[in-house]
Amino acid sequence: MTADIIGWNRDEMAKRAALDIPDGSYVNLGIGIPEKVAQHVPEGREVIYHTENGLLGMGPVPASGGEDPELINAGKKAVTTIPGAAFFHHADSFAMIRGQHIDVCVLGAMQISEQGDLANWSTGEPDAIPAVGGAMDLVAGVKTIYVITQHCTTDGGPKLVESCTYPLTGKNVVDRIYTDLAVLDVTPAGFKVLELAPGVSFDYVQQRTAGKLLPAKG
Amino acid sequence: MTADIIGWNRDEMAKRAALDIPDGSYVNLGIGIPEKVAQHVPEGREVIYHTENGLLGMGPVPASGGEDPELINAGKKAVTTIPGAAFFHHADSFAMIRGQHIDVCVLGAMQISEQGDLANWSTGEPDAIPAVGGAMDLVAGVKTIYVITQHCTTDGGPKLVESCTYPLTGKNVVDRIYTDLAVLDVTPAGFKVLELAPGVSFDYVQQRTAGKLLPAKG
Amino acid sequence: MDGDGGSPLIWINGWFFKMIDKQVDSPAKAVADIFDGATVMIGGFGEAGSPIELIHALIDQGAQNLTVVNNNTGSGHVGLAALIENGRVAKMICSYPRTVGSKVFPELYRSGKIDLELVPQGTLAERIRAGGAGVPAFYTATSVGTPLAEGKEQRHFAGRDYVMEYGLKADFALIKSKQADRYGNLIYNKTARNFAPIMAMAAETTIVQAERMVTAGEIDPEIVVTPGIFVDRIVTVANPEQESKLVAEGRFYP
Amino acid sequence: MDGDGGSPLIWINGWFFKMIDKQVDSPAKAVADIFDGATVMIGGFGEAGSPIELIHALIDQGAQNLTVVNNNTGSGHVGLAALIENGRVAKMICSYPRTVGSKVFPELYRSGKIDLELVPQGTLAERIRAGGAGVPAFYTATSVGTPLAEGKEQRHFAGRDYVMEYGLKADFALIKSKQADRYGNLIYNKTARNFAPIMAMAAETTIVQAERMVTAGEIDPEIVVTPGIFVDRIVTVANPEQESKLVAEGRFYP
Repeated sequence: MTADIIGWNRDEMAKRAALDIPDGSYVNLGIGIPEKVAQHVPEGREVIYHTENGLLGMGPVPASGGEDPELINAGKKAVTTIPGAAFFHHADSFAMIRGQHIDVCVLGAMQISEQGDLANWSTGEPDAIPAVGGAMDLVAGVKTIYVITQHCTTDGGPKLVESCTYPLTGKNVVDRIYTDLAVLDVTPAGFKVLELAPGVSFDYVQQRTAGKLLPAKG
Repeated sequence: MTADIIGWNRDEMAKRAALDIPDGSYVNLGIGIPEKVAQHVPEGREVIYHTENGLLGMGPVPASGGEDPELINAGKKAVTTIPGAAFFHHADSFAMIRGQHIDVCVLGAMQISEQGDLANWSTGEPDAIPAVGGAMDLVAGVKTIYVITQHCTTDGGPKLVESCTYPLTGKNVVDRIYTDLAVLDVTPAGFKVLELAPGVSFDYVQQRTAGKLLPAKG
Repeated sequence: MDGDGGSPLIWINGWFFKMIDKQVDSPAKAVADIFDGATVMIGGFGEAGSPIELIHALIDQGAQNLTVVNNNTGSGHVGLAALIENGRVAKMICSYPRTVGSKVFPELYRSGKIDLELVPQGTLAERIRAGGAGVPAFYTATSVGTPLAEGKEQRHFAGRDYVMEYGLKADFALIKSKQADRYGNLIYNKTARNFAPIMAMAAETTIVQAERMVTAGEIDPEIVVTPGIFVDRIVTVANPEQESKLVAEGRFYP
Repeated sequence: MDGDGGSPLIWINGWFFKMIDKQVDSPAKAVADIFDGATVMIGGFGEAGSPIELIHALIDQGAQNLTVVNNNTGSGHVGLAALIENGRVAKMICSYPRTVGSKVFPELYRSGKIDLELVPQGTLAERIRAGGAGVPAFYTATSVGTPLAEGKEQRHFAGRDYVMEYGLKADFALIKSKQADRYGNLIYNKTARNFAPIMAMAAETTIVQAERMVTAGEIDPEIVVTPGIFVDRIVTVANPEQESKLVAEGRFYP
């Protein structure tokens, strides 16, 4: 049994996260797997997407050839607008984030600590080019922070840790984590397993986590 | 000889102040005599008027019957817009003032001190209803502050004083004063008389001023 | 979207789903949960932008002991002045509580029956924006050296003195707009815009009276002034009363 | 108003007078007085809103030792990346100096030839707005507990920690707009708006490249995004280069 055939794939992780986004939410999606969440919001829910470069009411990726270099998202990819969208400048856009008007943000992660600390912007290596973008604003300002990430690093090391070794994006900010192996809440007592991927056991997840796991029901 | 037949009248005071407003300026005019300045800007100069309730490019008073209760100035009177006007909200409007983007503000005064302190919002009497509006923002933020005022109070007392007895609007903020008797600059050495109204002598002004006057040329 | 309060439905795979729709049926329903002791920001500069039907609904609703944030204190005996006259306001936060034709506030203030926090107009606007933008405090040169700076923290930056002012938030904002769509995207009319966009940002619950509902998308995304994220409830008031007219007629509310 | 840089004249009582007109003839004239050591804010988020013709004119002009404020550091070898590559930038203030196809900045940074002040994107935006609004400093929760808060003043307000950040001003801003009139009223195109309106507020001299000049009044006062008071010079660039296209073609500037 190898890590790549057990657990949820990227789309399944995004789909699982999408289930937890309430109808009518204002949502900001990070770059990478989080972007896929938009494709999996359950039918019947209407969710409004915010992109921090100045657009509320972001629509799907345009058809090939319909790209406009002046209509992009925070990942600098071409997007579209829904009817009822609005453009605004950067200070107004971040007022939405920092003033706690965005309901849910879904981000990627390098490490998440038991206390909900998030590291997702820098390895802290001396020759790394530090680049933070809007990540620190999002975790400080958005009401609910979800993280979608592989449970382990490509080396098989843990990403869910007792305390982060990488430079932090924010302290005590993560609410819930969606990995390929499980859905976990950050609680005062530690990571609490809400749900396991098909065929994945609690012990299997615990072995790959550098912090104490709590079962969903004691 | 009585005080009301010597010196400039209200329109002449406004006209004299208007002479000093540079072509192309962004100008905010206070309520009262300052409002009259707009009628006297010399031909050939284009000046843009700002009103702090959210309009740049304020035009003249509308013809009777053309008033719109939702198009008013800071004095809550009906105004018009010029082609090239812009509406904005209150925080943006005061960003123009407080961020030092307005070139000239013309205000009324109760007292002005030799140091350029201005009192124009409250007599400080116990039963007065304190009301400040945008006066403190204007004097703190606008690059050049002109005051238009009668030289003396209705009781004949001085308004240009060694130090203000009324509560201040701002400290060391006034640049130039236009009264019915003279035009005076606020300088580190005291009030400096730049110009006298026709038939008014330096001594006549000095007698009505509670601070030392300096002649234009020593 | 029919513009009269009906809930828009969308048809997906044989099912009808309710779409986001912030419309409510009446001013009364829109203000129903404003509680005693709430802080309420009310848009308007004088009568321009004053949401008079929402204020009247709030008078009918009966909430007491309110802290009200508005640039002024109303005039005559309608709108904000009537809210004050009916004894619902414990404290006003404003810049200019003295207007021609405004008798209600001065009398209550002189008799010690209402509190006043006097704030320079620009500081008031900036405090409201700060409240909406997650800024708990900032520095400004306005009021330095005046009685309004007394008791406030002062600090020197690059050769100049500044006072520290706090961001201002509210439980509710009542504002008036020209057009709204079901998401709450708003545009305003001329200088009636004034405090409304920043109050919408600073309130936990923003309640709008709009002169006209339009279909989502009808307001060009480039010209939206208040994006819907700052709006919670919209009630259509197609022909709002004009405060100065009611005052001229000597009207009282209720 | 002919839209090609001619000065509008008005006829009054038999005389012609020059009206306010912020147009200049060319990008070269528009940037001619940018001095060595100046702080220059440059609009744009990636290529969206990047005023590439003004940047190229600045490269030609030769100013050195600049401090540049931009969200990124450009890509390829044109525009902002070319300004950096040509050794004109002593320091970048930005949030994300790492982009696909961006090699210029990383190499200079690793070799110690350029300084970097890394600022969270929202803090950067708020600092620029504060600079333009006369706010010398404010508090924000962003970056608390992270390396970017190190050395910054911290303070507790109502149960939460905040860091103090300073307002940011510039000597010049270079921005791109869709339309402009002779007063400098601007509207933008979609997400190319991004930092331009706040940079226009924060700079002593704001220089705009507009795709189209229109007559004063042609932009509805309700939809003006940047009022002319924040704009000093406008140059028409009807068909601006597209950065990503130049990068794809492997182009270098100059």
